[in-house]
Amino acid sequence: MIRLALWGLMIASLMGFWRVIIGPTVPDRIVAADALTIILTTVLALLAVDFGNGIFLDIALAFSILAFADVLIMAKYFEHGELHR
Amino acid sequence: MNIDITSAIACAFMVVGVFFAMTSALGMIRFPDVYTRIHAGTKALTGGALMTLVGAALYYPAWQVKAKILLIALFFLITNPISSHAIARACYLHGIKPTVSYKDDYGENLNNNGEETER
Amino acid sequence: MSKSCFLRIVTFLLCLALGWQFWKGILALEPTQIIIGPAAHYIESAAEETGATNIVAAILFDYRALDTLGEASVIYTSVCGIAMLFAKSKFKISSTGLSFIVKRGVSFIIPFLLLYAAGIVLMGHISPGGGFQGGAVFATATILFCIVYGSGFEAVMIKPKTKELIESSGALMFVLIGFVGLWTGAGFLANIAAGYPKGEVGRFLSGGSIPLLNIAVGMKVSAGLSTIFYSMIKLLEFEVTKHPGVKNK
Amino acid sequence: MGTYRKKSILLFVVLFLFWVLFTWKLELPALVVGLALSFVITRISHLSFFPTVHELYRHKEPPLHFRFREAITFFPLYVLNILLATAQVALLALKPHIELKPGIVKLETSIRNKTTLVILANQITLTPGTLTVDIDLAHHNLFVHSINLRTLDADSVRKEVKELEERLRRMME
Repeated sequence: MIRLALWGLMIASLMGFWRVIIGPTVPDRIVAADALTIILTTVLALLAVDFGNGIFLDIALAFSILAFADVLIMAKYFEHGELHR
Repeated sequence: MNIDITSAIACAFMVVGVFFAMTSALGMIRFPDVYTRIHAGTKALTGGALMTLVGAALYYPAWQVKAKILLIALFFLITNPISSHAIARACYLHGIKPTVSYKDDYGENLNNNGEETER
Repeated sequence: MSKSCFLRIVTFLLCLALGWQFWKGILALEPTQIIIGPAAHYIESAAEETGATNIVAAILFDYRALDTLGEASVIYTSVCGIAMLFAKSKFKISSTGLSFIVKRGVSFIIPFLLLYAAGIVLMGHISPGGGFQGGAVFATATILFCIVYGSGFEAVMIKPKTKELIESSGALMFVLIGFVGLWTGAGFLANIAAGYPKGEVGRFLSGGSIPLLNIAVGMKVSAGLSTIFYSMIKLLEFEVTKHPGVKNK
Repeated sequence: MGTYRKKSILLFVVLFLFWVLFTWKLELPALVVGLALSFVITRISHLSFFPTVHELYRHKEPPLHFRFREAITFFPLYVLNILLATAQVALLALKPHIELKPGIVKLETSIRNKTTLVILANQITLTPGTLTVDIDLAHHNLFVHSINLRTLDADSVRKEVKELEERLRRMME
């Protein structure tokens, strides 16, 4: 069952990867990369259930925190053209 | 093979959530401009990831792990609107206009005020 | 047209290759059972010898603690170098930060972020995590201050001298914990042999000197990373003040 | 001052529950360390975040409440809205021909409290078809990007957001 969910998320992440490379402007790529981080966090939670091991969940939480900070930094950089304003 | 009700419900949640994730990724490819892609990529994916995580939490027996998975879901629920709003505002202030737009009050407001008030 | 078509074909092939790798990865998801070499020894006896159930922490802070000291000193040296390079720049203007929704939303998250980072550092010997990871999450919190509220707010909240103090005291703490081993005659950075209480395996108070070393490394990494980020931001703002042609509010 | 004290006690309790949840060591030393850490973090946050050093106060804010009777209907509808939003985007993405009428609409709200405004903005982002682009604090306006303006004068979006706003105000103000 979980393997089926992993297959679906794999196809979704491939479509997001397509948008990351093809995307005509920078915010397209940012949005697609944000979607990829969400998918990856979900995959980590599913792996934790599959292996019966709670270790993956700590990694997933820390990863989602870092991804959130990442998106905010990219948004700020993009908003003013420079990072410091 | 015995199928009890809880794991059946969990599997249903997971299947629907993964289906939503796939359709939102499809929308991210097919939608015409950046703002609609933000709609697809952040909002719909939030719903899909939430449903998948709730399904995973129902599937796992130990309830400490359930609580941790629900914590991740709650974190998504709080942070995703914030980050999508930040990206959308950055896009507009950078100067990317919507390609097909029928109404644009925000641009008029920015032009009228000139100076941005307290943000 | 042909260029975009070519790009699409290349992207499609890349996606296919990536999908093939994912497919192999999902097929190979069974956990491997056979462990040979020194890994077998570590997995069997690390918990008994050091008292820490997190084997990575046991290796990092007990078996090869001297190397960890070297890695931490690499961070210290790089922080010193960057701070010296950018020392001339003065803090002139404050940035405005992001919109109000982001400010208020992040202010709801920040206390939980700080507590989570502290938990990662303190639980390093029983669950995944440790000084390096927890310090990185702490540094993320300070970077979020700087990004979301503007750099003036971060300078008021955590003064750069406080950061230097935290980093230096972390390094000092690491070396002092090592010297306890020398004084008891068990060698530099010895753990159980130097008389640290081992405790019960899996409890919160266990692992000898490993939690203390985690705290030291966490202080060092968090202060160091945020100092690096803050000095670079200061450099950018200095360049803006030098060129008055740039429009600022 | 009383609301600040109440808020910090609430934050302290929630932080301690969070600590217990993600460490899951029910021993005396771990619980004591958790209590001390959540006390320290509550003090720091109390100084820096609740009185909001980083913003200027120009308006008087009405005090916040939290009514349980309204919250019972509020949160299930919130979850239902998220699921509806997801389903709507999925349907739009699966259509053979995508014909969208996007546009940015200016909405005037009657909510005066800033925290409630932020919650309303986040809720608008998660409801079907709308996305908050910006917020104007001086005039209490929200700028909302709608994915599909069914009528060109944007009355449908205004009606949906009015409903959300009424519910939120009944719960919080």
